[in-house]
Amino acid sequence: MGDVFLQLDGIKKSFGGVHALKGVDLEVRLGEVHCLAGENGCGKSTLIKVISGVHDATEGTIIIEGKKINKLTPIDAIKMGIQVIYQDFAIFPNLTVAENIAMNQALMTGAKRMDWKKARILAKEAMERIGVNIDPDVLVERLSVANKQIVAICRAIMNDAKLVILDEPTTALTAKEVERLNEIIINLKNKNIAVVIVNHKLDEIYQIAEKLTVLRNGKNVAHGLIEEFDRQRFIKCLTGREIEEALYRPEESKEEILRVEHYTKKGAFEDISFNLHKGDVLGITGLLGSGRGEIGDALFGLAPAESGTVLLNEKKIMIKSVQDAVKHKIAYVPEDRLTQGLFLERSIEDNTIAASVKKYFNQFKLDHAAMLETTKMWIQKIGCVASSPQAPINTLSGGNAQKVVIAKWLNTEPDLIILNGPTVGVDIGAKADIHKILHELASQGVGVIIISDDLSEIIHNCNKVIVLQNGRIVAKESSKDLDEAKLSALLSSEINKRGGH
Amino acid sequence: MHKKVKQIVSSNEMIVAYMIIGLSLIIGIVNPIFFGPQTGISLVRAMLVTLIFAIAEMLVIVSGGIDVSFPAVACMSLYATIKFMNAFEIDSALFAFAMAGGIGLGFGFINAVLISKVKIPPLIATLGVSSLVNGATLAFLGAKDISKIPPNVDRLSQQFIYTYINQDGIKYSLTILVLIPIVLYILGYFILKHTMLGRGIYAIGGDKNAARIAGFSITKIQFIVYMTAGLLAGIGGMTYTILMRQASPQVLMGSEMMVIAAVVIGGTRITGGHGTVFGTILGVTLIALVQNNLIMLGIPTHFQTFIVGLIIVIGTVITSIRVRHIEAKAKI
Amino acid sequence: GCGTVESSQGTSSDSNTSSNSSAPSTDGGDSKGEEKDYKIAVVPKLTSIAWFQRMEVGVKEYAKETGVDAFYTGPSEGDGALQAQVIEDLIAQDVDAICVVPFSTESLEPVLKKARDAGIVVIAHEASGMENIDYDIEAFDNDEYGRHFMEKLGEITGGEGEYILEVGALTSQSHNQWVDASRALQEEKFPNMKVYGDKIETADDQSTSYNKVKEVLTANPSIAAIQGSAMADVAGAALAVEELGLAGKVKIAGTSLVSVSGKYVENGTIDMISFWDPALAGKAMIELALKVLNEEDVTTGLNLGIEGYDNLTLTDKVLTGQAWIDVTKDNVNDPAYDF
Amino acid sequence: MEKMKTQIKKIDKNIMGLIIIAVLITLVMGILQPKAFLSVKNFQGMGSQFPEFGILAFGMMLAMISGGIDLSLVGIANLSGIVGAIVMVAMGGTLPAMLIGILCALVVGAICGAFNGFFIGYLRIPAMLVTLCGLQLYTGIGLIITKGPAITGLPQSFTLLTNGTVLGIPVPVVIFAIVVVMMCFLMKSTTYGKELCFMGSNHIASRYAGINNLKVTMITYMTSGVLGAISGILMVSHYNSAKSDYGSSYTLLTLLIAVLGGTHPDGGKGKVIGVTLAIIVLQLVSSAFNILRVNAFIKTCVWGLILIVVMVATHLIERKKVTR
Ligand SMILES: Nc1ncnc2c1ncn2[C@@H]1O[C@H](COP(=O)(O)OP(=O)(O)OP(=O)(O)O)[C@@H](O)[C@H]1O
Ligand SMILES: Nc1ncnc2c1ncn2[C@@H]1O[C@H](COP(=O)(O)OP(=O)(O)OP(=O)(O)O)[C@@H](O)[C@H]1O
Ligand SMILES: [Mg+2]
Ligand SMILES: [Mg+2]
Repeated sequence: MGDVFLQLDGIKKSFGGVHALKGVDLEVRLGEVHCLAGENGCGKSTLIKVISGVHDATEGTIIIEGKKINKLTPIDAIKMGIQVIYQDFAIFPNLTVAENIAMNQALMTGAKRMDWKKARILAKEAMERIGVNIDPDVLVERLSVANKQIVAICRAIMNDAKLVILDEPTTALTAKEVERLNEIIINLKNKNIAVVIVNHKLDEIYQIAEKLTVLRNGKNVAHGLIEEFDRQRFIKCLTGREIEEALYRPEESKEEILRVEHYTKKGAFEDISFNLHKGDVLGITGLLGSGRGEIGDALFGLAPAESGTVLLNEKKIMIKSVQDAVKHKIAYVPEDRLTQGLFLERSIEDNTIAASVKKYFNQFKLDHAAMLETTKMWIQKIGCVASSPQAPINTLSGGNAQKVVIAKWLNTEPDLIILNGPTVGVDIGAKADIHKILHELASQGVGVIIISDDLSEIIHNCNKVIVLQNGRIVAKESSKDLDEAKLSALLSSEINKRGGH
Repeated sequence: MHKKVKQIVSSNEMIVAYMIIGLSLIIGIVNPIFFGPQTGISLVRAMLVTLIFAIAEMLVIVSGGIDVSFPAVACMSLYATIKFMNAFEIDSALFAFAMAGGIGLGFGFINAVLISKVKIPPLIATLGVSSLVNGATLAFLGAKDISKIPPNVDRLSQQFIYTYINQDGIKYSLTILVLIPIVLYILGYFILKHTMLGRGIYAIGGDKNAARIAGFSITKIQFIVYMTAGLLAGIGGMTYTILMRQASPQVLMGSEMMVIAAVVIGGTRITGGHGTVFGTILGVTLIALVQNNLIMLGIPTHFQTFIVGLIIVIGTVITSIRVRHIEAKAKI
Repeated sequence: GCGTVESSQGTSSDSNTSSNSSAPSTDGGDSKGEEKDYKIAVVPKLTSIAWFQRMEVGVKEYAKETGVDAFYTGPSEGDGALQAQVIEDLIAQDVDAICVVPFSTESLEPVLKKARDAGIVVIAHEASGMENIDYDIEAFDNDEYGRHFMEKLGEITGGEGEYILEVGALTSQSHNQWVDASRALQEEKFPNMKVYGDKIETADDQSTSYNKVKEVLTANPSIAAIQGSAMADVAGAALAVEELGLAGKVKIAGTSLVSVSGKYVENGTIDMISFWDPALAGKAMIELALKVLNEEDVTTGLNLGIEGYDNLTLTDKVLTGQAWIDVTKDNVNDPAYDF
Repeated sequence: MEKMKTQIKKIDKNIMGLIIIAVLITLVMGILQPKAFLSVKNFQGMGSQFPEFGILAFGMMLAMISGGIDLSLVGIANLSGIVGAIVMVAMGGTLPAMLIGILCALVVGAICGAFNGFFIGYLRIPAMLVTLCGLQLYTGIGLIITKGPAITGLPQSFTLLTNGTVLGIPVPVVIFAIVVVMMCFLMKSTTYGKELCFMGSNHIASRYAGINNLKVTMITYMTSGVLGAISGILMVSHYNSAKSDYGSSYTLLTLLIAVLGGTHPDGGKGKVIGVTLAIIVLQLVSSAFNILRVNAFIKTCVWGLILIVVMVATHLIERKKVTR
């Protein structure tokens, strides 16, 4: 293995009061494939953004090729040969595929001119390398999530980088595309390029990684060669626990809460049918862009379905808008807590009552005292650690904030609650708390649907699972018959060919 | 290939073009005099200054901002320049443009500092600067119209590159100043399309965060954009002065509305990231056509404010609905 | 008084009576010795145009020369609401008299009523129809002023051909009065001339005037004369005429200032411009206010001791002078008119 | 508890600042021009001026809290004033005629606001664009109705609405006070007020929280329109006439007031009390300038300067807070 390319010592990073990184060390050598692992929200992406100059570390040193770097900017990092595929892609929706792919190269060389011809050629070449073919002149805003991810990958691999970082690059890819990507990674490695890859899927990690660094809660917990980690040790490092979580396996009930039939929205999902009995927790999973989130959005009226029927508690209901959904007592915990779930600058109290303001309007005015009471009640009930109900929500840690988002909906006393990624960026303790709350709800007769790509979460907490690919159901299973490996295979098997390329 | 043709025919630009053609036909049918070279010449002259402001505004809007201070900046630039030149008996067209442009550049710099460094929302920052500059012009430079333009500068208004004489012996002359927007638009097209700076302007308008991560210097690009807008405001102001052969400290105030409307109708998304030079020309043409030919259509004067407003609303709504349509289209 | 009634002849250049130094002459101002310290405000339509800045010059001069606390204050934009607010403030300050050039006469009636109820003397200018004023002072008789343009145009066109009339706004009372009187005279005295189309509205904007005149000349190349009303009308018209190569062929006359249209007068594209001196109008208003405050008689024949306002005619509440000035190629370079 | 204290401190900073400025101006003017500035008459004079643009400023505040802006307020004020005036004149100027005229004006204001709200909330065209177009349209309609000149011939008694006093307090101030109380109630004690703040803070999250953004937007701009109409009625009464271009300089002023009063340009934050104080401060500055006979252009200049300085100061304070 080659020389040390990058060395991080005691990196700390906080956002306002949230400590995302609490002293992380990392060493990356040229020609190695280094896997960065850790649960959702442990700080992997933040660490990557520190390496690529997007975030300034609050403390700690960065040494690149033996030189200590005082201030790293994105363009410096690119010039030093660091290329990144960001988790959120960081591509330009308003520019063409070719431009997006060629942009970094041009910026790195400090080109003044935009060479369209060259950009197209470069884009074509890069796409050929991973065996895809997207029209280079189309605007990226027209692309599906999977194709956007491919554009981001193309952009990173086409340069003569020394370090390529891939932050969860396969969340939207099919098995075949993952294979291609792995080949490319091996290729890079053979060219003595360092590769850092973030991944949640154990199988993929074992396939490709040579070295492993595990983070938990913003700190290193383990590192070493991949051979030193068997699955059990790996999982223990990730979660910090020896024993697996108890499985949620309720008794079968005949009482139906929700029935969805032939639910269809063009371009998102097609012919979706499933039902949910009392006590059930239903899991919906699939790759990024498989339509898993869109089903949640449709059931909540954000982007209504075009056809199909929904029966809630045996009554047929129409969901054409969010207001319809709210009227029928459907609640929705969205995927992106920061932008969709929280009013960041507002208080915990405001965030708790946001979905149920109307309840507090009586005798021609809002009952502020009752609001405060409710908030205090929920803070206690969900075990939220907060200094005061008046504190702005952005002073809370991720887990506590997520609990408030859930409390916001529980305060509306819903009949059906849909949670899209309920524990992303939440630590173990809070995660378990949240899962407990969900199990309780289910046993009280509230319909619970968890949409997630965290396979262990699905297997542990749902008694029924549906797996989506390209907007269609490819498997409906009882989780009794499932384990992570089987589920993972279902996710990226090519049962349903993707259109477009 | 067929796909490309379809794309072009249904593009935003073409929709504006259809509106222009339709409107021209209506005007021409009501008043056949409309169809003649003189219409083109008059229209170009009426659009000339707006074109200069419009490309500046388009630049700013594409970068994700907005600038409502350009009328005030243009007035200050033109007025201060002419006053200065008269006082010191400087008589050079080049100097006039340089000084006016320089003053504009200076205010563009202030805008840039407020927006890029202090992070004031662009609308509010430029509104404040507008008020400041306008008040300062009147308070410290005076309010009197100046018709004494230095001869070499004034002479530009009498230089023509093409003259058409109709059967009645009336001359229609295309002023040489039309070269300014022509050069600006060609330059603008080239820079926006074929330089990294230009692509950077689109990039920061499309996604500031992604642009920062990709390594664009947002501050630098914003400074360039707002300073260019200031520079063009100054040049536009001077052009206006030469065309009207008079320097007044207030004339252009209130023209921002029409310019922004023209840019938006031309397909530039007010949210940033999208917009073309060609579309901007079409947007300006459409508005100029409406503004300057309502008399030919026999529409009473007191209806004109409303009609112009209505056309702008229609244009804006069409553009916005198209954006929604594109967003809702199935992804590939 | 120095008696320069420069009406229809308008050629005598009188450079000896340089108007910006002409303080009220002593015979008109002898009553001022005994007065108490009056505070008199002059409120223009808006302060941001040359016309009213010239008025400010007059007010300042007057204050300096006589020691009366006369001051000039007004809104920076043409907005009836703003002007009313300035007057509200003046009422609160207990001024003795308000001299005002209303931007919009209707919007000022209530607030001027308030002023008069508070015992403040109100003198208006260019607002002959107003109710809540003590007196309105007009520089001249509007009909007479309008007619004198047609006299000139008729003379230089030889009484032949079509002509157009421009007004700043169709709603402007004085502009309409001028062009109507002008047209009436033409029908009577120059039967071979003919007005073309409607009055053209220019919104007091030079480029509007330019564009519209151009449009009309395109549609009808046989236009022989143009009469303008707003300050920018003839300048815009002259620009259009020059550009279309019609200079000399189309005769132009109208209200304007030397600073606006001087160069077109100089090169002959415009044949004559007329105006009254806002500085003198400002002085006349203050002088009249003083007379009212001192309870002097205000009757026909009143002499304010200011050029053009030395033999006023009183009808109703309106005092009319003969204070217009004609500028042609011959006297355009007179420094006295340089504003 | 700690946090609550710091928060109270934070709120008060803006309001304290405004109070200090107001006191300072009064003090300085009290020393420079005691007779002119501190007189009852002067305060009465101020009282008949600020309600017009003050009420407009509340409309601007609402729009800004919602995350938008309303540049069409002056257009709405004039259009509703014109319609109200026409109805009054046509119906003969009796008391019922006046009431119906006022009602019509309010309805027109609400309709214009609904138009804005529809385009902003339903078609999701940026508020700045919609209201800029709206200004042009409403002014244009006003012009079509009046054909240019002012509408006059209003009942003389109607001028009492703004030119009269109650116990020495100018009637407009009374109306203004009622509006302030109603705005306080709207913002503090109604579901709408709460939902408005939510939508302004994060319109995506508010949608995900089941808040009907379209409805909130519609109510916001309709209320804004009604406030515009109230201001329009005041202007009709104040000037005893209606025209399409009264108060054309108020747009910048209302924006300035809203920002000065602590309304956040990105939405979500704004206080009725802050805006009320800002209105008073601006009126004091304006009156002081007039008494000191400061050139009106300097005033335009200073408005712009204040706007920029306030924004820069806020920025600096906020940055200090973050680094701390
Ligand atoms: N600005 C703040 N003021 C007061 N307390 C704060 C502030 N920010 C964070 N805290 C508290 O400090 C603790 C540490 O926050 P941090 O975000 O690091 O938590 P965490 O360990 O990552 O938890 P989680 O896993 O829930 O995200 C939390 O209990 C949080 O409530
Ligand atoms: N810009 C930000 N502002 C505030 N908090 C942030 C910001 N970015 C990240 N965080 C917080 O920092 C923590 C670490 O986030 P990070 O994105 O690095 O996690 P991750 O390990 O990449 O998780 P995942 O596996 O879900 O991608 C989270 O609690 C997150 O909420
Ligand atoms: Mg991550
Ligand atoms: Mg955390």
